[in-house]
Amino acid sequence: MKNNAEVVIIGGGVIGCATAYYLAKNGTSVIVLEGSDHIGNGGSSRNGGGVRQSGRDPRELPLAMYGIKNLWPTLSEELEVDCEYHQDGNLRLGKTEKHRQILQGLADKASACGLDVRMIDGAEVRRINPYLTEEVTVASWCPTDGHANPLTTTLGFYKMARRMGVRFITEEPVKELRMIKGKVRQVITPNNIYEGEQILVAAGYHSRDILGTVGIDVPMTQSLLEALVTEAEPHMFDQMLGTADADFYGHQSKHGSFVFGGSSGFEGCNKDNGTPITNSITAPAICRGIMKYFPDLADAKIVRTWAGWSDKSADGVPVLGKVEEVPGLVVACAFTGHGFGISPAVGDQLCKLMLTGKTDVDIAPLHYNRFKAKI
Amino acid sequence: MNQVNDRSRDIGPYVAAPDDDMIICRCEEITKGEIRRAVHDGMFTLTEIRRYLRTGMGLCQGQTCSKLVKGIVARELGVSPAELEPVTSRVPMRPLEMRIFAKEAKEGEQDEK
Amino acid sequence: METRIENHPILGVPEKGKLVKFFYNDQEIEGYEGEPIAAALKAAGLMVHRYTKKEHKPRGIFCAIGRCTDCVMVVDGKPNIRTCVTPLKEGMKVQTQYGVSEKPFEKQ
Amino acid sequence: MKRYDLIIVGAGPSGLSAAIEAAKRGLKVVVFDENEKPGGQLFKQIHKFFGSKEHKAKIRGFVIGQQLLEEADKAGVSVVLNATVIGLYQDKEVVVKIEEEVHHYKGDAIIIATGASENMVTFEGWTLPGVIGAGAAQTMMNLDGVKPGKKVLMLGSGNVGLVVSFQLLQCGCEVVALVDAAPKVGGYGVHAAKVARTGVPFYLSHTIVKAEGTECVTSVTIAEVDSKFQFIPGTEKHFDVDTICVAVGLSPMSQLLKMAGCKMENNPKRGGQVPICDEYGATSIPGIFVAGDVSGIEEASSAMIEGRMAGVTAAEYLGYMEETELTENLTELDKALDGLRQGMFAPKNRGQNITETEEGIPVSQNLLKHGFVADDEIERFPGVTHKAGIHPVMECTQNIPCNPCQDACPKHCIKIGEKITSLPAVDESATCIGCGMCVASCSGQAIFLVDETYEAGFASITLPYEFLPLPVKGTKGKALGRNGAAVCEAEVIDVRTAPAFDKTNLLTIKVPTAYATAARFFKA
Repeated sequence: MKNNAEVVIIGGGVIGCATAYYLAKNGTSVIVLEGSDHIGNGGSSRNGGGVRQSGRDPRELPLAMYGIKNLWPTLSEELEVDCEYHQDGNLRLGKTEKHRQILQGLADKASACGLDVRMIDGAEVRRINPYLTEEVTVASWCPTDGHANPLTTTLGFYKMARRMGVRFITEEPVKELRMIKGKVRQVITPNNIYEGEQILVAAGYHSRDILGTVGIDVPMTQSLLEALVTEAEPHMFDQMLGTADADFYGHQSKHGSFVFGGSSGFEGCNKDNGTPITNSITAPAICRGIMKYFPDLADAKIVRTWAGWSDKSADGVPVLGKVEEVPGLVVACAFTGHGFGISPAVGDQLCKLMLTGKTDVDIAPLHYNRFKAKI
Repeated sequence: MNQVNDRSRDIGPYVAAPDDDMIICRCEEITKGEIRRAVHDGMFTLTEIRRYLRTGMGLCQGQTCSKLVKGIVARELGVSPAELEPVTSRVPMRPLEMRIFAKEAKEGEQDEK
Repeated sequence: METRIENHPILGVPEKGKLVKFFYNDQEIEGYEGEPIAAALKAAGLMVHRYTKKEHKPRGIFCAIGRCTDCVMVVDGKPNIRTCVTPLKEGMKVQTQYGVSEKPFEKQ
Repeated sequence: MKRYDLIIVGAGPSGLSAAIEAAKRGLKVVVFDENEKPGGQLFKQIHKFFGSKEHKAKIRGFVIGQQLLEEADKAGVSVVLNATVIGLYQDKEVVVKIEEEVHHYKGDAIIIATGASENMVTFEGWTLPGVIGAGAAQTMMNLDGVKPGKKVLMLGSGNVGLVVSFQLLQCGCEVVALVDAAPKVGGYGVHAAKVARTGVPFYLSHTIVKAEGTECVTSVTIAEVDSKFQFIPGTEKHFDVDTICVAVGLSPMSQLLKMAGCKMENNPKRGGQVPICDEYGATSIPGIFVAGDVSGIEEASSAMIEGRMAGVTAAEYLGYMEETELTENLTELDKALDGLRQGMFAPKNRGQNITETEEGIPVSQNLLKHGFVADDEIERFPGVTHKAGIHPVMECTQNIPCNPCQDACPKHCIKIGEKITSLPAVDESATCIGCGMCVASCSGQAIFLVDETYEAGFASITLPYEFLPLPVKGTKGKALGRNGAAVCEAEVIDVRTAPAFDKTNLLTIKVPTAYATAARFFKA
């Protein structure tokens, strides 16, 4: 079988699948190589499903806004799968004066970029979501935020890309990139060599090792994040939720289950056995976090907990774009746990970047060479 | 290359079958036809099937249907069921109320009788 | 109740708790304290525990050991209670579950 | 964190056996079980077990459960019930839900003995209330004292399907048919024969087309299948039933091991997804062991031995026992386990088509196709002899590991020999006194006392009877043949019950001499 394509994408997550989809839609030949057994096996399948603009760093906010305006509303139709996209707003909750200050700071930054985010009081919070405890006294409210199903969205991009002729190969971990006459050209796996005119590295934390083979480094760490899901419950609310303290985040899915992520405080140094394995103290901590805001959910039964690695960038925003010093190389990694919401926009813009050299959204602040010593 | 890894492998067209409306995943009410179509949509692993359709993601977490789903996917792919890796097992092994999961017994109080 | 085993050739007369009253929907029925709710319902000849969310199909006891979760009902207001492993208590309110609610679908 | 030498998950036959062995060696042992009652499936097993003395043969399953519990208690094992292990984390940390809290425990060693879960098959209407697993039927009738249904169709002719069918009959249900898609009965012939002789028809090479009913099962249609398991049109049969019981095998419940990161394999011979482990249960993670069905589907007798193996292995692993002592223990246990894994149903023979017994006698084909040995086949087996006066007739026609009958006879009329799978034979030199101990001791209910010269024109037949109501002396009725069809008039001339018979009553009936070799059951 032919191992050449115009674009070889390393990483079959939501970024790789989305980019493959938009490229194929534009008639480009694509091969996607996925190191694990499954498509969308990293953070793509292990996130809270937030499709948020609020709370984002101004450097990546334009991508989020672009996606919510142009791509998310029609994505289910386009991918012929129910992405379960809901645009019912995001509440970021607070209980104390300190929380209020954190929320105000985030809201001010977002407003400066033209996003509709406003501060609301406890009474208004409960008008929007009557299940929240009286202890919630303040929140930031972004009515155009929402959430979607990361599993069906990722696999939807995959399905459509595959249908349009993109070759996907799983259990094909990339060992090395190889330069040919001054351009990155070959992708080497244990048993095969693939060739592309352009190569996109979108392999989460593994990107670091892969990029290292052509002398590029992206400063990032790996963090093991955990989430849980409840049984289906009667419908309660449609907003995406978060807190100033980052106790938990999540939403109620279309299915009725609540999907919540949270933290024990040890995410940066959790032990694992080589697979993203849950830690015994985290789920109880997430439960306690949720119950501090939703006492009514105390009887909801947890049916599953899971963990996933996030590729945490040194400065909290992704690394995105062409690597000019290595012609043919494009990078999209270090999404820091909030890549899902912007994934359609990233795919769409990377496609344009690779085909035309230009993007609609300014992604220059996300360039790989931005990392400089502090002194 | 493992047969399941080449996602462009030709597994033939999806052909409707008379028992396509048979419920396989009892909790989430997923039918055999939905599972078969998902395989043709490229969901070649049990994990992908589960994420795409929610089979085995309901209250019982696949206690009843996992072997059945495996058989259907294997037949559709033309591989032996043994070639398909089962899905990951997750805590908690039984549905567990949030208030109980949240309440960790204090050291010293946990001596059972 | 003819579905109860009065005497068994090997096990003898089943040991049972106190005979108590409980509610099945609006109907008051009897069962033995401490036996699984599902056993009390079965003894009363009640087969349907719930109707499914998507197709509104009836379900009842299937595995009887708490694994399959098919026998769940709304018990004392809480949905998704596995009746086959939940002991019966006096005065318990056991309701048919429609989807995940005790309200029939037309009222949801 | 609270720490134990050994944490065992599952208080079934293997878990309890492991706990006993380990605690006896001085380990601090705790056993967690999610159920309200300990013993796993043992408390639903009301039949007498097979094997030999060391395997607790001829003791009923639930009694073995009680014995294990007493032994565990005496050894100082702490058994915590209603304790659901929700996860097995890194560093051998076990998280358990007990009452309204979760508890974290560490085990220096862990034995997972979680058993198995039931397989299912799909057919139209399989989600209707009234379609239940065989385990559900056992739970309802043997633990909760509730009949699973009035009229039941059983799908599955393995030992579970056969044993549960018999249990259904015992608690007063009607079993309308026993159905299996396979062309041959899967379980022990003796289990099949005791069901067939009560009149339950066997439909091999048949399976369920559909369960009918709107709110719950009201009837069922079955049909014959060809060698590719496709329905043969025109072979449909219809039964009015309220319950369909499914007994189509078990799968190891190995999720905790997978979660813990033990290396797993898909092994159809062991029933599915199982941990890769050595013969004594050590998994790929040092200190985590397995025992019983979770490491491969067998049955309770072998699970108990595997449990003991894992228990002593864990004891040695933690330094409570010298290696030499371990080797001695394991050698003995190996021998016991090997004894159980012999005969036609041995794991190594699964899927094999065995046509002859170890003695070179052709296997009864009728038994495999219809659940009973045909009248013209029975005479070729060594347990079936004719002589004047009372004597045992042993309709034991397959090599299974079982020998209680040999020891039961005070006069040594029955010979099996060293190899416990050999078919029992009659020692012509010994004289039967008609005590009936052999009849009561036979776990397969396959021994009858026959006196062809009971009185002029009449023979007496003493048969095992485990049903209620127990007929009284003088009751008149029909004698049924091995196929469950009435063969002649019969009268009960004696009813014997004794503690030594352990609830197997001995019914002696009088039938015309011509039917001495055919009559094997009594219906009033």
